[in-house]
Amino acid sequence: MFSYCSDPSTIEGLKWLSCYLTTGKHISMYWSFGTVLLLLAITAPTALAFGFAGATAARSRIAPVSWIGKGYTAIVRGVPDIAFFLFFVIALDQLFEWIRHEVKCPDWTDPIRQGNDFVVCTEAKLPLGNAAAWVHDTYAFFLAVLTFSIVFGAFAANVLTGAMRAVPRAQIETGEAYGMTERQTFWRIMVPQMWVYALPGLSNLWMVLIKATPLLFLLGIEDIVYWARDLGATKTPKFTDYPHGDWRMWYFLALLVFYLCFTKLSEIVLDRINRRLTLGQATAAGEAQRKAAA
Amino acid sequence: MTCWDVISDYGLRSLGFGERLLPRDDFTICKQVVLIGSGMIWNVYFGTVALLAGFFLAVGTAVAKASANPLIRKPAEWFIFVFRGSPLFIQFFFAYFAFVSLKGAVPALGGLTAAWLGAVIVLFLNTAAYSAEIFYGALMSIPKGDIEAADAYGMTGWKRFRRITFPTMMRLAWPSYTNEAIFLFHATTLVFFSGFPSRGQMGDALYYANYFADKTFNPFVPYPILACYFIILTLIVIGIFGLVNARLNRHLPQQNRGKLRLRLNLIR
Amino acid sequence: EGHSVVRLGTEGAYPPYNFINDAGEVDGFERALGDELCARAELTCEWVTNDWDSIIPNLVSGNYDAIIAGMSITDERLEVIDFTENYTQPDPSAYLALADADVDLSSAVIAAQAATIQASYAAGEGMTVLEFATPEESVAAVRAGEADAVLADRAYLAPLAEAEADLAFTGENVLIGGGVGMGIRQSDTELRDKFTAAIQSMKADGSLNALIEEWEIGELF
Amino acid sequence: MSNTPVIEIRDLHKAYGQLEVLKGVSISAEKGQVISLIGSSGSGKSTLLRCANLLEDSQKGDILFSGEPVEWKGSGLNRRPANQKQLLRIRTNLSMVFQQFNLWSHMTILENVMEAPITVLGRDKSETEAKAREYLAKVGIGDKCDVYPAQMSGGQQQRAAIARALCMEPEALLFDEPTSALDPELEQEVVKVIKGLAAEGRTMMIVTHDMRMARDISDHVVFLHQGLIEEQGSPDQVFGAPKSERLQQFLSHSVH
Amino acid sequence: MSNTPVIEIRDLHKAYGQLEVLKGVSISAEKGQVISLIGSSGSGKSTLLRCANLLEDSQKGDILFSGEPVEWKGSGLNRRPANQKQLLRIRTNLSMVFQQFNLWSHMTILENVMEAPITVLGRDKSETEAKAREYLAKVGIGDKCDVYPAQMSGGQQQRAAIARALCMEPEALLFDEPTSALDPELEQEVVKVIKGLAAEGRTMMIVTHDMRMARDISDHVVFLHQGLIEEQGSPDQVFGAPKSERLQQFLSHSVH
Ligand SMILES: Nc1ncnc2c1ncn2[C@@H]1O[C@H](COP(=O)(O)OP(=O)(O)OP(=O)(O)O)[C@@H](O)[C@H]1O
Ligand SMILES: Nc1ncnc2c1ncn2[C@@H]1O[C@H](COP(=O)(O)OP(=O)(O)OP(=O)(O)O)[C@@H](O)[C@H]1O
Ligand SMILES: [Mg+2]
Ligand SMILES: [Mg+2]
Repeated sequence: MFSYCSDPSTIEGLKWLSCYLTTGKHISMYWSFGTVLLLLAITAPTALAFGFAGATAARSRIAPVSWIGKGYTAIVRGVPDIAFFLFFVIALDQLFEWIRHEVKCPDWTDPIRQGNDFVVCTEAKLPLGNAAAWVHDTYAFFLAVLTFSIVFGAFAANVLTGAMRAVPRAQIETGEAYGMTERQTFWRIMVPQMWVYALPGLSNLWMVLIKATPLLFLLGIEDIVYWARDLGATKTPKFTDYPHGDWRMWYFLALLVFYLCFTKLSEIVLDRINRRLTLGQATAAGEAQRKAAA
Repeated sequence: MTCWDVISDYGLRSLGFGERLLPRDDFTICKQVVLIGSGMIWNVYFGTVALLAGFFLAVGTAVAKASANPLIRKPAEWFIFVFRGSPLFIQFFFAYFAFVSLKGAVPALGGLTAAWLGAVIVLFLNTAAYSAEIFYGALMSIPKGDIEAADAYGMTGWKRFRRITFPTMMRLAWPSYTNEAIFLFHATTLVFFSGFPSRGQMGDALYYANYFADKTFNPFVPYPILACYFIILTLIVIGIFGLVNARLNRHLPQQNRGKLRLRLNLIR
Repeated sequence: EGHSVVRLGTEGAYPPYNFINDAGEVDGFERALGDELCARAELTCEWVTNDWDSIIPNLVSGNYDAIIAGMSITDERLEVIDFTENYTQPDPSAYLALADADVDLSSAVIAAQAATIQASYAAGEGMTVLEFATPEESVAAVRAGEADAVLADRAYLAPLAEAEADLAFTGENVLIGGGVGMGIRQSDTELRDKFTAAIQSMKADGSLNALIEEWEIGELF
Repeated sequence: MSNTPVIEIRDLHKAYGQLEVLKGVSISAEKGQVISLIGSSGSGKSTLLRCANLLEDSQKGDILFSGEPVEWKGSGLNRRPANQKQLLRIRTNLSMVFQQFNLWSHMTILENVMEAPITVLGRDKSETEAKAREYLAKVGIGDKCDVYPAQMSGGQQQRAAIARALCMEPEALLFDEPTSALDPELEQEVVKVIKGLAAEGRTMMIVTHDMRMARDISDHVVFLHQGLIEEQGSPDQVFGAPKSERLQQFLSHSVH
Repeated sequence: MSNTPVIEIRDLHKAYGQLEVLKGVSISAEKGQVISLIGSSGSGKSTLLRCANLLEDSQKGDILFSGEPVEWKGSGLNRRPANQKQLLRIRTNLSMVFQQFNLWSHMTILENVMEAPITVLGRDKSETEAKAREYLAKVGIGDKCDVYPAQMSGGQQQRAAIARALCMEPEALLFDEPTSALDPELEQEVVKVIKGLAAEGRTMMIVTHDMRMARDISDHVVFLHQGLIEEQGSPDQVFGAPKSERLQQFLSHSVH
């Protein structure tokens, strides 16, 4: 990075550190912070959408739709995220390729499964075999986001279902009494009121989601923990210009600080949202109305 | 080798009983199911102990966080913040590191570096922090009228807490707390995956699933088996928590309760 | 052309075979080898890193076309994938312990990376195995006195033994794995043959031995 | 046509679990009629109104609106309204003021009043706002438009609930103790409003504990006792010459 | 001693944010006295009772119980009771019936009534149960002991709330519209109960909209208007010969 870094063995102290911390590998690590933040930024709304769809489906009058909603929450919520990540992404990827294969190569006669191998026609590969590296990375990232969203969507669905149920019956009933359709009571009364009840659960979920990002490396994304492990491991002079002992401790400490800061920031934002939601309801009395105790 | 033999050989392998060696060839579905199931003993153990112990610490911490006295409130806030704000595996990393150094200084504390004690302590603190935040949130949203009536009748402190605040707090927190319990059981898979070493090839369900995935190179058998076990475990957790929930909500008008029961039936 | 770009999957955390260098690129013995093989086979190659646990499932699923990650050729693996001809000799494993310790290997607590051939070997020998998620942690356990010795590939341990005075090899080397080869999908015989031919040509002109010597991998051909 | 009752209830039965609350009640209200329901606490007055609005499912008996009977499916404890369209049509022509007010807690008072006319009847927004403000002023809380329900006194909430029902301008209105939290002055205001509505030809059923008000405003008074109609008739009959012993006793406590 | 008022409020000020609700109210209630608070909706009656019970912090003025002034710390918007022990002592001697009842929803009615005597006063359990059942029977809901509040009608809930207050057997009681949801018959019952309590020497402050009841039971009537006491005096004075124009107008609507 800096001009004086050309021969690291001759420099010491802060200068050495400045060179060390700006190696290409470290830069990759810094980028991976961005990857994690981007993943969170995309996953959170997507998971919320999945959750909303799941919760809405679960309370549907039409039995099969309701089963799908309930099945989705029950099954996905039942599986530890690690176990899910260890086989689901590959399955998802194969599913997409299989669909493309059916569409793009209808004349293909060879079986898709050849022994252990999963073989689709070249045009069906996702991304195409000769696509640029960034396309592959983006696709992997997209799969990761999708997987995270499916998993956390199930939990969000659970929280939202609970919140919908927590809206006092009397409030919905009144809407019905005024001739609102089910749709109208849902969108005009239930949905605006449920956020107050959902927010604590969703905040908790957001915290858990932040804490789940270290599992990204299982999905083939090089995340901050991957780099911290790698960079912190003992480095012998043979393979690096910057040999050092077992420094994982320091790298993990840095991660700890990052996560704590990010959590703090989240808490501030969530607190603000909460204050806005309870505006005017803060002093509510009775079973329905709640208030942040003074 | 019939499946019965497999069960007697490997059913308690995760605790060190039965066959000394793990299967090396002929990875039948039966073997995978039995051995992964054997590993579930650890997951259940970690989860149950941490959850039960964590509950009490969580209630205490939640109340402390709601305290007006900063000497009580601040430590509770920091405890929740640190354990809720950092990923579990970083907690495992530092805990293991600390336990190893502690063992060097005080040999009597040797058990801490073993998963059965060390990991349980970390999980216990972790779930206590998350649950405390949930309970605190519930504490904050107890209907004003309930507290007011208690105040008006001169109920304070422990009395008001035990009779009015606590039952309502539990009722409000229960759905989220159920989620937390599920998360905790899921988190137990991290113990051997990125936390503590497994000794003598005794490990949890994920350890054995991983073993089979590594031997057969086919993730589509062992991990779904693991998933099934966890779905069953989760349903049991949901079932037990659902019973408690029904009890906590027994005062709600009939039709609402009916709905809840119906839902649980469907999931079961 | 189906193989207009051949994607090579590696782990990137196992020096000297493969690791990420200071610049953040894949480096090591296999990087040099792989680039040379691709040149000889007239293929355009691209490097991909992947977690060790899912490195084979991702190959058979078609996410890359070859594994070149210090993977020993074993019967178990051969049931699922094909290998090219081996490009190293069977790879010895070794025990590393504290330099001043007097370790009785038959009763010792041995640290190893979870789900490796070394871990199951030690378990098979009746030793008490402590399994860690990463090789780094298993070495750290020896430093901390949690384990008496660590069993791992000698090529991985050698630089550590060299760099740290308080660590030293103990006991005999053990031959667990076969030689290392490139893993290829079973349906992809064409690619396997191309790489095997390239490896043979490198063996023949001695350039493979030169690489093995340069990276201190082990025995020469 | 004018002889068809706007609301007609025939032999209605309703039970909560084991507890039989309504044991066969028949009432009919013609256009422009004001019917008062009186009776002691727990006699089933609120339940009757809620059944009339189809908020509670009844187990037996018929409910007719302008001669059109509510269609049912199932029977006994499983009886439900069968026709969603019909249900909606009925409810838009029927507004209710709840005993516990049930204002929507996430909306300001003005929003509470404007909500149903706009979303259900599809009325024009600015027109509705003007009308809502007018009704709120009419019940004396024109200055509380932008306040949330939780920040109002009991009587203010009750008046907001009345304004909300009025703003729907429905054919028929159901009031559950609409003046319980109001002082006599405001009560008179509400009585005036109700009389005005009756003059406009709107039909009303009013649950009340205030015998003076019942006498004042109703065309017909129904005395409910333990789930049955014990006595009914014109106010003069009911209050002036009660026949049943139970009603005599009930009335003996209120002075007029 | 008997001349020291049991509850004395001096120049009390209270505002919600910008809204000044009480602008300097003074009331004193001697032992065995029944004081009625009347006034239009939103005039601050509930707020006054809540301040008297120290549920709301007031910004200025004193509150004394049996001559003992409440100790404050801070001033203005930050004024809070300073002495927790004192607060408790006061509240155990003072029971309140809320306008919205505030029954504990997770307890049955019997449990609601038994709760405070047992946990706060440390009374014997079986004795309290007997007493609780007695009070519940007194207000006419002896058969609803094991029912949860959500399963009761409005009037039943209100009576349960009254029974809960009575079972504490406190020196003084605060009632916020205790008969709003009750029919005239039950109202008479409650009036009887209140008179009995007064005869036992208990002090009471009652917010009510029912002028007949106010006239019937009170020793002293206070008319609150826009946060100030507009007029006060004996029932005969206040109802028979109201001086202020505002009160005359207020009363003109109720017939006696
Ligand atoms: N929590 C609150 N926040 C803001 N304003 C409030 C709050 N509670 C009451 N107010 C306002 O204070 C005023 C007095 O309210 P209060 O409840 O004391 O009236 P009240 O005399 O009891 O009336 P009612 O007879 O209708 O019960 C009202 O204008 C009301 O809007
Ligand atoms: N959700 C419910 N579950 C069970 N019982 C109920 C429920 N709601 C009401 N009840 C019972 O039904 C009976 C009638 O109640 P309802 O509310 O109709 O009485 P009401 O005539 O309106 O009395 P009030 O004048 O006190 O409001 C009461 O005995 C009550 O306990
Ligand atoms: Mg009622
Ligand atoms: Mg009031």
